[in-house]
Parts: sequence; C-alpha cells; structure tokens
Amino acid sequence: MRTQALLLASVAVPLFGAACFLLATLRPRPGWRLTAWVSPACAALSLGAAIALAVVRSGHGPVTALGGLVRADSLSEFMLIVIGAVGLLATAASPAWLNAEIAARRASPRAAAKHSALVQLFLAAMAAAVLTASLGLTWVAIEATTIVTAFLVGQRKTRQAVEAAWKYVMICSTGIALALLGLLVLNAAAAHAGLPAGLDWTRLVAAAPHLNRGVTRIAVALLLIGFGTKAGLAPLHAWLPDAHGQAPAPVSALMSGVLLSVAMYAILRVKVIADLALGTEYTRTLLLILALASLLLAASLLISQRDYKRMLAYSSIEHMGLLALGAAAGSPLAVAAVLLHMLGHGLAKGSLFISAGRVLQLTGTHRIDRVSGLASRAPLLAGCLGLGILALLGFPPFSLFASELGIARAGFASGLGWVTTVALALVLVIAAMLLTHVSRMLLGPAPAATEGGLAAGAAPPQAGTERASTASVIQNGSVATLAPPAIYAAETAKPAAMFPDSGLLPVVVALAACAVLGVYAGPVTTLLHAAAQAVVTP
Amino acid sequence: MSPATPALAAAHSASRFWPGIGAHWGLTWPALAGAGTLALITALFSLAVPRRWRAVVSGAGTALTGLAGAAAGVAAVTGHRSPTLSVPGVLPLSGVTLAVDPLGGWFIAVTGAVAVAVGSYAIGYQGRAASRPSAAVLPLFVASLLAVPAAASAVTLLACWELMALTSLLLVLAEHKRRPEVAVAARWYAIMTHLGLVCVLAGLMLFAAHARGDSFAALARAAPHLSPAVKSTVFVLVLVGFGSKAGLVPLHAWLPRAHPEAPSHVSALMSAAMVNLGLYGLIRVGSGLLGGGSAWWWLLLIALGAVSAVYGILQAAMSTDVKRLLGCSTTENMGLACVGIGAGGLFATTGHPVLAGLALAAALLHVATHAAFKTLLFLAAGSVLHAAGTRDLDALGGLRRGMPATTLAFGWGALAASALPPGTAFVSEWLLVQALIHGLHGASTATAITLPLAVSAVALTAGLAVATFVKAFGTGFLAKPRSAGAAAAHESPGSMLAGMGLAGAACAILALVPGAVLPAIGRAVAAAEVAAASGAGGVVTLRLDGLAGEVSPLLLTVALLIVMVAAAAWLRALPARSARRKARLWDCGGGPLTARMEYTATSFAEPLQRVFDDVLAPETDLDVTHHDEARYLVASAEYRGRVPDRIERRLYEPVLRAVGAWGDAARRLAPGSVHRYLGYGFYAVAGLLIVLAVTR
Amino acid sequence: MNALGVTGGVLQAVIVTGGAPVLTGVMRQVRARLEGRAGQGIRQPWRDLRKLLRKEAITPEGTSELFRLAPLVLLATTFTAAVTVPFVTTASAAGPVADLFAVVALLAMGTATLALAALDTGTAFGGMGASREMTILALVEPTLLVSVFALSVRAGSTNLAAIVAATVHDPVRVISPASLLAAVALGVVTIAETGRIPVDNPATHLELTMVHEAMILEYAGPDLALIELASSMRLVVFLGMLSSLFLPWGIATALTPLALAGGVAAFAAKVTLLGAALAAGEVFMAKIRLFRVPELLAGSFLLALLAVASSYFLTGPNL
Amino acid sequence: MNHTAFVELLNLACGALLVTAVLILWRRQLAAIIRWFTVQGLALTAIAAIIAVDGHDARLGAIAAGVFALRVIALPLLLRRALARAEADGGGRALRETSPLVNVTASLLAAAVLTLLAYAVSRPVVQLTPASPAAHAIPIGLAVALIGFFALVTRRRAMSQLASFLLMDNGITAVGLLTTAGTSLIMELGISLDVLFAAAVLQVLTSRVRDTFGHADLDELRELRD
Repeated sequence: MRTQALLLASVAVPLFGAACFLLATLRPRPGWRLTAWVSPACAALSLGAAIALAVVRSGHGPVTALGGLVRADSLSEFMLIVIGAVGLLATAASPAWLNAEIAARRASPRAAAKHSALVQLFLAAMAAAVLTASLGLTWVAIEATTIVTAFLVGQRKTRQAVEAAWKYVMICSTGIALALLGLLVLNAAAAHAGLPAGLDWTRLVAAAPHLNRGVTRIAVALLLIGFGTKAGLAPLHAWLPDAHGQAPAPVSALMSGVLLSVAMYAILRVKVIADLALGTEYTRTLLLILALASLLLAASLLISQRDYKRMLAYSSIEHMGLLALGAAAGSPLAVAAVLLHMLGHGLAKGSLFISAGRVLQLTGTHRIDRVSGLASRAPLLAGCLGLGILALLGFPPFSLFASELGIARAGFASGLGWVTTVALALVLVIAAMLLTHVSRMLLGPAPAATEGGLAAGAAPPQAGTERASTASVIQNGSVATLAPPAIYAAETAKPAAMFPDSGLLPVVVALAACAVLGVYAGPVTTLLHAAAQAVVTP
Repeated sequence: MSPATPALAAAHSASRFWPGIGAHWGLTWPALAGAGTLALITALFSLAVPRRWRAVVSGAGTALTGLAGAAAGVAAVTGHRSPTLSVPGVLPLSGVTLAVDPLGGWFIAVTGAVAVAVGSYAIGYQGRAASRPSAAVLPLFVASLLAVPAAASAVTLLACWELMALTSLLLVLAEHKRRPEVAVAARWYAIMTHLGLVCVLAGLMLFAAHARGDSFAALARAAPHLSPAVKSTVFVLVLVGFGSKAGLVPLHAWLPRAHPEAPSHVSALMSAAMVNLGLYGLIRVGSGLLGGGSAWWWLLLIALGAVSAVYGILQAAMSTDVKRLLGCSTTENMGLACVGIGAGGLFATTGHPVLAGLALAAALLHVATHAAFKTLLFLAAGSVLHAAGTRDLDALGGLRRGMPATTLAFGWGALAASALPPGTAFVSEWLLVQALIHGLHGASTATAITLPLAVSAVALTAGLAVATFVKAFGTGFLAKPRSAGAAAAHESPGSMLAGMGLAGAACAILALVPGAVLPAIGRAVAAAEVAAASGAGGVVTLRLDGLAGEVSPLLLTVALLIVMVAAAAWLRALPARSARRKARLWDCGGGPLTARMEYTATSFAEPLQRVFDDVLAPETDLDVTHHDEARYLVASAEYRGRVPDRIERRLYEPVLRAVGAWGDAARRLAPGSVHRYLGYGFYAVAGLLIVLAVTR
Repeated sequence: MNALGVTGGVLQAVIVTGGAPVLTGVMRQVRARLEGRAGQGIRQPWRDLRKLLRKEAITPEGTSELFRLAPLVLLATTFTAAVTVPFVTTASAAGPVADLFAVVALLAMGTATLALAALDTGTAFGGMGASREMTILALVEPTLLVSVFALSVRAGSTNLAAIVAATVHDPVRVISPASLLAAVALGVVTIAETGRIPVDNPATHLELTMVHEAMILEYAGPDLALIELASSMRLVVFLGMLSSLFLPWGIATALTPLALAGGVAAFAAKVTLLGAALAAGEVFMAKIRLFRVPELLAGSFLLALLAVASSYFLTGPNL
Repeated sequence: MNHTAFVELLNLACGALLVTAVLILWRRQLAAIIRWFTVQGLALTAIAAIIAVDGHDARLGAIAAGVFALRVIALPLLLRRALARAEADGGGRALRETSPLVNVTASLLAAAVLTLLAYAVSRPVVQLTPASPAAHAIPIGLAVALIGFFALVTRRRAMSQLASFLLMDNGITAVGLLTTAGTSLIMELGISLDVLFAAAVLQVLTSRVRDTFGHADLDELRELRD
C-alpha cells in the first residue's frame, strides 16, 4: 500500500502542482514571487518519492496499482529518478529564469504561471509514460507530452517560435502516429497469439516467442521509427533542433534531458519483445542504422553550426545515437551503460541548456560568433558552460565517461567492432566541433563593448564571479541605453542585477552530482544492473 | 631522483611506526595515497585561501604531492613489491584496478621529481596573479600524471589518461584572457588529445574484447592466443594514440602550440612528465601486454622516432620563440627515446635479449635525462618570460647581467640538452648509439638497412641540437640586449631559483653518475618483459654487459677540470703579466657597436635554413618600393621570412578544408522546410516497408 | 687503464703539445716551398705563441666570464683527447674516456664553447663565425658517427684502443672496402673539423670567407695563444686518429723503451706525412663557397654509409 | 445479417474509405477536402458498426459511437471553424490549396503505387487471420495511412496539412478496427483524446501561423535552418 502510494505520487504530485498554477492563473493578479517556488517543491517531492520507491521496493518484485494499469519495476524506477532529477534541476532554475523574463518584459506573471502549469503537466505525462504497465498507455502518455509541450515551445509568440512549434507538433505527431500503427499491428499479432487485449508489457514479453514473425517485423520497424522520432533519432529528427532552439531554457532542458530518454525507454522495452520474437539480429540492424544515421547527421550539422542552442540540440541527437548503439549491443553491461548515460546526459544537457538560457538573457543573441570572451565577462556562467561541455564530451570524472566507455566496451565485446569504431570517429568529429564552437564563445579577452566590464570584472577578484560581470553589463547597458544597438544590454542589465547567481546554483549542483556519479555511483549501480536485467533478453 | 630520497626515508619510518604498512601494503601504496590526498587537499585549499596565499599553497602542495609520488616511484623501482589494488566501487560499471611495477614506478618517480621542482617554482611564478582554477588544478594534474602508470586495467588507464588530458587542458587555458593564441593552442591540444584517446580506446577495447577482460593480467594472458591481425591492429591503434601524446611526427602539431602558450611551469610538467607517458603506454602495451609481436612494428616505431627526432630538432633550430624551440626539442627527444624503444622491441623479437635490454635502458634513461634538463630549460625560459616579458630570442640577449642565476641554469640545461660531455643527454644517447651499433651483428637485411640510418639520424639530431642550443643560449643570454625588456630584466624570486636548482641538481647527478640509476632501470626493463636486465652497469664507469664498450662521464669531467685548472694556473704563472685590461670591441672603426648590428637568432639559423631548404620550404617575400622619379632608386625594401611547419601545411590543412566543405555541404540537410523534414521520414518508411515486403 | 696506456698518455701529452705548433710550421713551410716562397721556418708558430703569451691579457668590453673561460675549455678538451686517444701505444691512458664517441663529443664541446664565446662578443663577426661553425659541425656529425660505426663493426666496439688493437692484430682488414671508404670519409671530416681548405681557410681574414678566424677575432694575448695552440693540437689529434685507425703500424704494443721509441717515431712520422700531404693538397685547391660545403659533407656521408653497408653485406650477416 | 451481406457491406465501406482518401488527395478546395473527410469518417464508423453487428460486440459498438463522435462530428467541426476563420481573415475568398509540391497527376499515381505497396507489405497481417473478411481489408487501411502521409509531405497549406494528418490517422484507425483485435477501452479513449487534442493544438497553431506569417504557405517557414 505504501509503495503504491509512492508509485502514484510521482504522477499525482506534478498534477497537483499544475492545478495550483492553473488556480494562480485564474486569479486576476497572480502573486508570482511565492507561487514560483511551488514547481521546484513538487519536483523535489516527486524525486523523493521516486527514490523512496526504489529504496522500499529494492529486492521485491514489481509493484502494481490501479488494477494493474500502473506497474513499476527497477527500470521504471530508474527512469522516474532520471525524470525527477532533471525535473528538479529544470524547475529549480526556472524561477530565476522566469523572473528575468518578466523583468525584461518578455513575459507576464500570468504567462509564467501558465508556463509552470504546463511544465508540471509535462512532468506528470513523462512519469506516467514510464509507469504504465501497457505499451498502449505508454504511447498515449508520450503523445500527451507532445500536446503539452507544443505551447511551451511556442510560448514566445515570435515567428520563429510559431514555426518551431508547428514543425514540432507536425513531425512528432506524424512519427508517433507511425508508432500507433505499429502498435496496432503488434496488437493483432498478440491477439492472434492468444493474449488478452491491453498490450501489457509483461504479458507481451511472456508471449513474445509465440508472436507471428512476419507481423512482428512490420510492427517493430514502425515502432522503432515512431518512438525514434520522439527520441530525436534520424530520419524524423528534424523537429529537435528547432524546438530545442526556440523553447524556453528550462523546457529545452527537460525535453533534451528526459523526454528523449523516455522515448528511448519505450524503444528499450520494445526491443525485448522484438528480440524474443525475431532474434536479436533484426532489431540490432535497425537500431544500428538509426544510430549511425543520427551520429553522422549530428556530426555533419555541427561542423558549421552558428547557433549555440541548436548546437546543443544536435549534440542531443548524437547522444541518442550513442544510446541506440548501446541498445543495439544489448548486453547487460551495454544496457546499464545506456541507462547511466541517460541520467548523466540528462544532468549535463539540462545544465547546458539552462546556462545557454542565461547566455541568451545576458547577450540577447543565439549566434555563436556574437558571443565572445564570456569567461572574462561572466566567469561562473562560463565555468558552468565549459564544464558542462567537458562533461558532455565524456571527460572524467563526469559520469558520461563511465557510460560512454561502457557502451564502447560492450560494442566491441558484442562483435560490433567496426560500427563502434565508426561511431567513435564521428564522436571525435563532434567533440572537436563542440570544443571549437564553445571555446570561441568562452575564451579570449572580453569584447571591446564591455571594456568597463573587464575592469569591473577584474577589480574585485574574490567576488568577481557573476556579480562583477553583471555590474559591467549594467554599466555599459546604462551608458549604451541611448544608443539603439545595445538596447538588449539595457534590458538584460536589470534582471541580471536582480538575480545574481540563483539561476546557476542548480546547474552547479547538477554538474557536481554528475561528477560524483562518475566517480562513485554506489547504490545507483545496483539499481542500474537490476534495471538492465529487466530489459535484457534472457 | 634526488628529491625523492628523504620522502622514501619518511615512508620507511612511517612503516616502522605504523606496523603493517611496510608488511603487506608495501611502501608504494601509502606514498601514492598520500600523494592523492595531498593533491585533493591542496586543490580545495587553493580554492579557499585568499589570493595572497594561493600561489604558496598550490605550489607547496604540488611539490609535496610530487615528493610523495617520487617516493612511491622510488620504492617501486628499488624492488619493494606492492599488491594489486582493486576498487570495484569507483568508476561505475567498470571499477578501478591499480598496480605499480618497476616500469610504472620509473615513470612515477620521474614525474614526481619533476613535480617537486615545478611546484616550488610555481610559488614564485604564479605569484599574485594566480587564478583560482589554475592554482587548484595544478596539483590535480600532477596527481593524474602519477596515476596513469599505476593503472592496471585498460579502463583505469583510460580514465587516468582522460583526467590527465582534462587537467592539462584547463592549465593550458590559464592565460587565455591575455593572448588570443592561447585559445587556438588549447583547441589544437584538445582535439589532438581527443584523437589520441579515441585511438587508444579503440585499440584497448578491441584487445579487451578478444581477451574477455580488461585487466592487464587478463590482457597479457590472452595476448599469445590472439591472431596476428588483431595484435597488429591493436598495436597500430595504440601507436597512433600514444604517439600523438608523445608528440611524434606527424601527430606533433599540438606540441609546439600548447607548450609555448601554457604557463611555463605547466609547460615543464607537460614536456618533462606528460609526454613521457605516451612512451610508457607504448612500452606497456607493445612490449608488456602484446608481448613483442612482429618485427615490422618496431621498425615502424624506429622510423617514426628517427623522423620525429630530425624533424623536431630542425623545427627547433629554425624557431626564434624560445618556448616553441623547447617544445620542438621535446618532439626530438621523444623521437630518440622511440628509436630506443623500437630497437629494444626489435632486438627482443629477433632474439637479442642483451641488446634489447640495452636499447630499452637507453630509452628509459633518456626519458629521465630529458625530464631533468627540459624541466630546467622550461623553468629558466619561464623566468626569462617573467623578467623580460618576451619569448622572442630576436628581442632578448644580454640577460647574463640582469639574471646571472637563470643564465647559469639555462646554460647548464643547454649543455645537457646538446648531448655534449659532461652534459646529461650524452650518456643516454651514447647508450642508444651503442645498442644500435652492436645490433648490426647477425641482423636481418631490413634491420641492417635500418640501423645505420637510425644512427645517422641520431647523429644529425645531436649535431643540430648543438647548433640549436648554442643559438638559444648564445643569442638569448649572451651578447647585448636587443630590447628594452631584455635590458631591464631582473633576477627571479628565490622560490623559482630553488625550482631551477633542484632540476639542475638532478641534471648533474644523471650526468655524472648515471650508473646510480641503472639498477632501477634494469628492474623496469625486466618488468617491461623486454629483457632480463639493462645491458649496462657500473657506477663511475658505465660498462656494457657482454659487449665491449665503456664510458665514464665522471672521469671525463674530472679530467677536463684538472686540465683547465692546470692551464689557468700556468697562465697565471707566466712571466711579465699585468692585470687584464678592458678594450673596445673591434667595430671596424665606425662608432660603437649597437645591438642592431648583432647576429640575431634568425640570422644565426639562416645557413642551416639554406642547407635544409627542401625540407623546410621557408617562405620569404620581399617588397621593394622604388622612387617615382627613378625606378633604380629604392625608397624602401621590406623583407619578410618565416619557416612554416611543412607537415602541417601538407597534412592538416587539407583535412581541415575537407571537413569545412563537408560541413557547408551538410547544411543543405536542414533547409528549414517542414515538407523536406517529413519527406525524410516518408521515404525512410516507404523504403523500409519495401524492404520488409521483399525480404521475408 | 694500464701501465702501457699511462706511459703512452704521458708521452702523447708531451709530443702533441710540443709538436702541434711544429706540425703547423711544417705545413706552412711545405705550402711556402710549393708556392715558391722561402717560408718562415717551422719554428715560427712557437715564436708566435711565445710572443702572444708575453702580451697583456685583453678583455673586450661587454664580454663575460664565458669569453675568458672558452680558451681554457678548448685547450682542456683537446688536451684530454690528445692524452686518451691511443697514438703511441695500443692501450689508452684512460679507457673509459677513449671511446670514439666520447672523443668526438669532447672535441665538439670545445668548438661549441668557442662559438658561444664568439656570440658573447656581440659583434657581427663573432655571430657570423659561430653560425657557420655550428652549421658545419651539425653536418659533420652524421658522417663522423657513421664512419665510426663502420670502423667499430670491425672491432665489435667503439673504444679506440679496441679498434686499434684489432687493426694491429689483423692488418689485412685495413684494405677492406669498408675501412677504405671510412678512411676517405674521415679524411673529409678531418678537413672540415680542423678548418682547412677547401672548407675553411686558416690564413684568411676576409669577412665573406672566414669561419674559425671570425670566431676568435676578439681574442688577443695569452687567450689567443691558448686558442692557437689548441687548434693546432686539434689538427694533430685528428691526423693522429686517422693514422692510428687506418695505418697503425709501428704503434707500441709492449712497455719496452724500444717499442715506445718506435711508437713515438712512427706517430711523429705518420702525422707529419699526413700534414704535409694535406698542406700539399691545399696548394692546388681553392676554398669553396660556404653553401657548397654541404655537398662535400653529403658526399662523405654517403661514403661512410657505404662503408657500413659493405662492412655488413660484403662480410655476410654473421660477422 | 448473413455473411455475404456482411462481406459486401464491409467491402463497400472499405472502398468508400479508399475512394475518399484519393478524393482528398485530389481536390484542392479546402471546403471540399473537409467534406470528403467527413464522409470518410462515416465510412470508418460504418466499418466499426458492421464488424460490431456481425460479431455482436457491444464494446466495438461503443467504439463505433466514439469514432462517429470524433471523426464525423468533432474533427470536421474543428476543421470547418478553422477554415471559416481563415476565410474570414482572407476576405471571404474560398480557400484553395496553392499548387502542391507534387502535381495532382503525379500524386494520384503515387497513391496507386502506395496502395500496391500497402497490399504487398500487409500480406503477413492478412494471413494472420485468413478467414476473417475484415482482415482482407487491412491493406486498404494501410494504404489510406500511407496516402495520408504522402499528402502530409506534399501539401503546402497549414490547413490542408492538418487535414492530411487526420487522413493518415483515419487510415491507422481503420487498420486498428480491421485487425479486429480488441484493445482495452481506456487505450481507445486515450488514443482518441490524443488525436483530438493534437488536432486542436494544430488548429490553434494554424491560426497562429496565419497571424504571424499571413497566408503564406508552409514552405516559407524557413527561418529556422542551418
């Protein structure tokens, strides 16, 4: 009973949060200051619930609730933890971000409340997706995430935002519709194999060997492409850079950090059934094609990338490709590495998107070549960005090193030597390009525009983190307000001054967590292996 | 490793007061653990303490870390056994395995000793300007350097390797706000080091996949049963990976960039300690784990080494940036060491254990000597930069007045580097040449063709090294100052001099009594499974075991000193002497000589540049502007000349261009049209369905 | 290191130091006669030295201790070589020093020090001379070591004493192609290292051509005397090495007065002959341009390499 | 009702499904497209109803009702309102699909090819239950889905792309119905709600696109590119 309560909490808490925010929007003048902190609170609660669930249930079998509609095994619990962790990161960073937006008159308190409500719904939908006991309901939940996030992507009603939202909804719905088709076909096969309706995961796995091969092949292909769309895998990846580029920073963090992983979760589940029904070769081939295509695409488009948020988005495509590669390898080690990679990537990419959001607020431009000398203008921000990128490239002590190494090991060990080598080469190109672009943004002397900034930054060395730099921005903001070009500086000056670092605190914590995980995962490791067992073909 | 001995004694006493340590933990682990803890504590404190104390804390902590590391290394090479540590919890999914054998111990000891000198130097060099990150990362870098040779599984090696890369990258970035070149250099370094990592990773993982286990023990056990194709693939991959770290041509491109732009104490650590680990990897994997393999591996390594040596020293001879010069000379010395390693492997595979031991011993000794004198040189160059504000030899000169101690240090280092007796490198290169020469007996034809060429490469390298360092010392420190900065140069603070002094002392010991370290090298060679022992021994006189050959640098030096003293005394004893008189230099009667009339470094190197015209392909352009009245009257003539890195021109630029073209072409994949995007999916689905319909 | 060697060392010290200027005198005389001049007599170099040693020591302005130390180092290196290389007896005074590489490096050390001293003056002449000398040194090194390689293959060691002993025991080897090629190569090296025509002209003071002279332009008095002495000794050492390596006949193998006397006489005779031949050759040759020198050295390098090759291929792999 | 009649009716409905799909692909008038879409919804309802009646399956009957509510009433209503607003903005002119990326003839041929592909691919599914006449109609559903996807790729107007998406969805639903493998009601409900909401979201976005980009066609939404 207690476990079931915990189980439902991770869906119910965000729903409650959403309700609070919706009420807040109803009030004529929402008291924003206070309500802003509801969402981090909810996220923290659900993360706590997830961890508690994992602790309570460890050692016992899966728990079910709502008459078998909801079930949690180790894999779902791990996914809940991923969602909770990244959700906490994103929501903890959003008050500062939203305040800055409000202060810059780009959003009203009501819009902010609406935004927070949608974010909570988004979190609830993702939690539901990993908790439901049946493939069908997982599909429903994943499609629900698209609907919820559509307005988040298009929140800023600019041309680009609308364009991004349209592409996002159109492409994702199409892809997910393909998954629906596959799902129905699989359902037919299951029915023919004598399964009751409902596409229950465990029943499917149990009956998988009896599924009709021909039908399952079609179903699996469609399911992989369909869920692959949502996971940002080629060929239907194109929504990702646009949506991630246009969505508000915390939302990009959530989408890139967890949404993709949730879709990958569905793929992992489907893979088990497929392997049992068709043997490992079929899914492995499909996944390898998707993986290499995604990696190649990410590498090609990162080379002459000019927009730093799109750059991060393409790097997400790369990492999803790596996950697909690991899934293709399919050994227990590979799957454990894939799961750890989900967590590490979620934390790192979330931090990066939030930092990128700060950069956007500070400089007012998406262009890489218009941002320079960040390290001397905003050392803390630059540090977060730089360390985040290093984490993303898989440098130790960050956990992505351990997971990428695991994936590579598993790849070579399961006879995918050549593919893994090609993937490594592509990853090298991507790493080179990320380093190049980011170092252009971070390094070098501060641009001439902020000469005063440099002075201010240099004057108080001890306290010379964000505060000094924002001081500089105010300075040249206020001097430059008369001059039209630097208007954005005048705008960003105020919020930056009002909220020095609070927006980056979660980022620092998340990166630290990522590093700790990379050195010593402790109990997480056991959970990882248990979760891996859940989706490794026996 | 002079600085290490007290620490070793300390470890001894520790084991006495703390029974059990010495017993089953050996001396190595406590020392290494101490090093790690010290590094972490130092890092935290450097973050915490106010700017005034930062440099002191980080420098002293680094020195102590190095001391502990050196103690561990010395304990290992003096034959103290230590158990293999296995920590499954750390590094998720893989776990960490550590072990220190004499081979690893040798590199650990060298690294630790370098770190001691660098640490005490860093106190003065960082000074008030010490930024929080670089002060905190310095000890961590040293710790990671110490950890790499202690790794006993492929995954652990890779983890330590990447930590080393990360920390060094952060240190290279230290001065990026002052010079834009730093960012460029860091970019090159990061990308090349990542390339190296990918190759090592692929090689080791392939190896581990075939060995069904990634601990070195498992790899070594499986090696004999592997197919030659797999073994060769692994070797070539790790050769590329480790070679890029060792700065072997053509993967050296990062080296002459990163070394000049990094802070000098970091350059010293990178050049004297980090690049060695590339060699360590080659020895460990090539000889130790793969167990020899086929002869062509080693012939290839010899060829690479020879080319790197000659090319590196040529670049050094041409360069006028003193730190770039030192960087290129690092490539040279790594090349020489690779010739030794290659020869060792070659002789081991062709069944000449004595020669194999000798060659590898030469390589290992050269690693140590190079570490000693390159530390000294970089530290001295650093204090020049610190004092005169420039690294350009053409703008230096006359430093001997302002900074006599630094001049002495650089001179001693230059002598050591140019392989002249009683210089440090003389002994190791002598051993190397001995090994090569004796290898001709009963060699196969390929070997018989390779060895003389290798010898001549080594000889040419030695000759050019003399020219290079005469240029560096002569134009940089002697003669007249060529710029205001050089004229105003002042001596560095005591801590920096102390660092240089330690390095200089190490140089002296290795130069005069190299025999003292030969037993340790012998154990290392045995651990590398190349030969039973180093093929040389003796303390005062170095004798080859089983071969005719002996040299005694100590005797040589003593003889020189005696003769000099005698001659000086004789001069004094001459009749009808009056005191020395000062006199004007011969200025051809026209006014006093100015600094502008001196030979610069560029002009000094000009004859060599002409000789090696075809290799270096120097670029010169001359614009002459005439008077409008008469085209025979020259108004002004401007001459510009530079010696670009040829390999970079021929190898890297095309690749970079190709990648750029690829990127621009690929941008057409994302034109922004939703129809195109959906089309990708549609065609993919249709194609897939067709395939499914056709195949059953 | 044995009695024979020590005795030889002492004798060599005396002979080389005392005889080197005489050799220079002889060579100048030979040239003079061949050019139809009367010449100054073979003792002239000694007279010059005495005069220089009597003069007061001069320190050019702005030069450092290194400038003053250089002559001593030069003398010391040359003298040490002169003592340890087996000229008179097959044994060396100090075996561990008589390694061929050690000797070569020792002599190079002297040259390098002189080059530094030249740079120390800061005059254009000094720089020019140093730069040229270093270039030649760098290019000579490969030839030298590879021909040493060729010779050592014969004896299985690079220790001079061992090589000489081996040659004495088996004189036929001298006419093996390997050793002939090596001899020619070493001859060229000797010319380059001792700064004789056609590489350098010891008698010139023309900016465009001088190498060695440009380096020592600022020296005067006793310092100059030391340098002159050292360079003439250097010539003797090189010629002596040639003689001991390729025509070691008459060299003393036993510690008997007769043998020693014979050794001394043979050494003197050989070196004088070689010197005379060198001088005679110089009469018929002109100095070549500095940038043609590499061609000459490349040629000698080729010969040395061929020497190694032949020592391997003509005698078969298993020597 | 006897079996032959059942088969006849079923085939008739399926034929209607396919024909309407082709007509939707053919016509340019958005109003007409919506009309035919409604008809297709009816066909779909018919299929569900026929199978329900034949199998005396109350659950399927309920589903049929749901399909009717969603695809004959809700979605067309939604589309019509969007169209009406669009035409109001456009000054009352009847809104036409500007020439699609692939001209009508070519797209009709493509539709033919896709239908054949659908038949080829879905053979295994058909052979799963060779006895049931419904199963034999599965290729039609797949064909409609593919045609919908094709239209999605080629249609320029936001409105018509939305319609094509719904067409594709109809096809998929048809497959679901024809496999006669029951799915749990809650799943059906979820799926239908998702479709409805997706359509609603897209309809809102359509008006936003119109507000921000005017009557431009979707191919001009190219500000986000590399």
